Amino acid sequence: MSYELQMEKYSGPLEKLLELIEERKLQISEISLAQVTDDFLRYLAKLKKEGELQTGRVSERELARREGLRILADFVAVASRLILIKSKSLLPELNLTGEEEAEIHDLEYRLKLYQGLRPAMKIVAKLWRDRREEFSRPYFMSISAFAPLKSAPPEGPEGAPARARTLTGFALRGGDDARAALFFPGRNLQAEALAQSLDKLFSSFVALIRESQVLQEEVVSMEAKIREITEVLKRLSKISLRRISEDKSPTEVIVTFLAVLHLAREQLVLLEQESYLSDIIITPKED
Amino acid sequence: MPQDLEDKLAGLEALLFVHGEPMSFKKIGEALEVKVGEVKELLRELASSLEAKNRGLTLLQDGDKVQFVTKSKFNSVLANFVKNELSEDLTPASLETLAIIAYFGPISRNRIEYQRGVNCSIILRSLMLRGLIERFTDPEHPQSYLYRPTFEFWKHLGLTKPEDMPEHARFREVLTQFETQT
Amino acid sequence: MPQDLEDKLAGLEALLFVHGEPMSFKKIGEALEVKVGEVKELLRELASSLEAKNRGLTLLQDGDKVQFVTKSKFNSVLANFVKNELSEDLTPASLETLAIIAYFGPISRNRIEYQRGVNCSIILRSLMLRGLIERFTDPEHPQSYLYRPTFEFWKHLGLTKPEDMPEHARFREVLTQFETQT
Repeated sequence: MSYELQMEKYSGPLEKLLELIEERKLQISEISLAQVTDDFLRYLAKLKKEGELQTGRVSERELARREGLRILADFVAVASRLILIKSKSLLPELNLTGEEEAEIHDLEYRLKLYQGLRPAMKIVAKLWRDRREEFSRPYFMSISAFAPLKSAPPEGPEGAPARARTLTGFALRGGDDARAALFFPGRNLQAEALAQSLDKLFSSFVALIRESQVLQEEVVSMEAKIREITEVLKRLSKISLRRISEDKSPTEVIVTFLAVLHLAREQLVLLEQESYLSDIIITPKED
Repeated sequence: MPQDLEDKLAGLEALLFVHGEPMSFKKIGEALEVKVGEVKELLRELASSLEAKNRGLTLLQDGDKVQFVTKSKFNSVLANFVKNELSEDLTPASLETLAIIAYFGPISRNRIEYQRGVNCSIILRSLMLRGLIERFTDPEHPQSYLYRPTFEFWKHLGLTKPEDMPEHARFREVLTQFETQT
Repeated sequence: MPQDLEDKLAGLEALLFVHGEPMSFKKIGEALEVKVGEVKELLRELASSLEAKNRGLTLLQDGDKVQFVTKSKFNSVLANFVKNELSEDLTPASLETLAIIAYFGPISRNRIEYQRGVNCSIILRSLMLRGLIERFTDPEHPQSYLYRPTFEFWKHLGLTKPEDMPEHARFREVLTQFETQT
């Protein structure tokens, strides 16, 4: 299976999130989102790993790699909001800005909208498979429907050579029987116009290339931050999550949290919490 | 020029047959030398005569364009004679994107991405390459594009107009409700 | 399969509509799952219904083959229409496609579509009908076609080869970059 297909079977982070919530028979809410956060992050880690494996094998498929990167970035974006929600439930005194509160609501809202519209996707899938396709005729297929009258070129150059590519059919120009190629250049056909048109198209290439680079950078910087904090944590013995979250911007808290969860998953640290909503103590695991 | 109603209907049939591809009302009017209002009337007349059981064709209409297509019930008779580029399966991501465009198009990339929660630039590109959707400049925001399904897409689904999408009104209502809530 | 007479007539109409070339009675019989004798009967029936004044098509029979054609009374309307349509100015999309072929031809439809990001089948057909491009079998891939400008196209521009196009080298370079980086 190609990398592209690998990635494409995941229709997106909202689909996955909804699936996790519905698996537990929960309603969409901040509480249920906090509950499925770990599952979602675990899934993201798996996705990332598969992606890396596949990328190594088909590195020449740059487009496919980028598609994977994009999907990953989308998952990471949703993951960061989930972590925000989770952080809020674990660190109640964490002061969220209005913007962050809005982000949490936005995720809830989107998920509900997605749930409402999901049946539409099932309908399209069914119609697509039902094989009810209608057929049409190609553009100007029946120009060749009548007596084979050949027409002279209405505005072509003088003495255009005879070619096999003639247009038979109802006479485009009276009963002229001369065999000649049809040539309809249009008034705006000039080399300069073609160059301009290509120039316009190619400037959109530049945008496309740039867009993919920006995306790549974003994912890379996210990963780098996680790595950096992982290193710091490894060197510390015992530390509270609250302490390492102090004086940090909410984005940094998220990244920290992501790193901690990552370490816990890899079983490099132990997470302890004395009671619900109390501080989380992180202990490096002895080898 | 075609003179009376029956003659014009016959001319319309011949014209759509020759053109093959979706044709705008305006262009039909120019070819038959009638006003756009009359074109619409002629199309209504033609559509109703095509409902007869002994007719194998129907009209596919979207916006101000119309195309002659075979009735979807004859799919099995015709499928062997027509080479088909589109029959491959769609991935979940493609289906999701197509559903949003089919029910809510014309729609901007931003709104599609918002509903799907993912960046859609690659998927939109691949759907355009397959000829299932097309984009055009948003008349209200000349900087951005809107996406809509193509006639190829409607043909594949066997519909004769966008409103034939099952539960079309209900899904649009769901979206409107959501969008007015915020 | 079509069951009663009306249904079979409708199926026959759909079949002849889709099939561009003359179709043998035998082949029609196979598609509709009826005997050749019945095909002839159905064709007689269809021909008589096409005599109605509001029909624009008629049957053209040659031996044991038959096809749909437009009634000859519409010849001049249709010829004018086709001529006007082909003489129109090139649309931006046509110019873009033609530019790619002029600069980078001979080139496959796949590569053209990849560069433009949209399906180009109709535009390619229209450019061929206008005599601006031609296609030929790719010597390396006998299954597919390559497109190049026609002799008349170069003559019209007063040039002879892609390298004569403005800024040819620069565009080639951008293309190489695009094709390796995306």
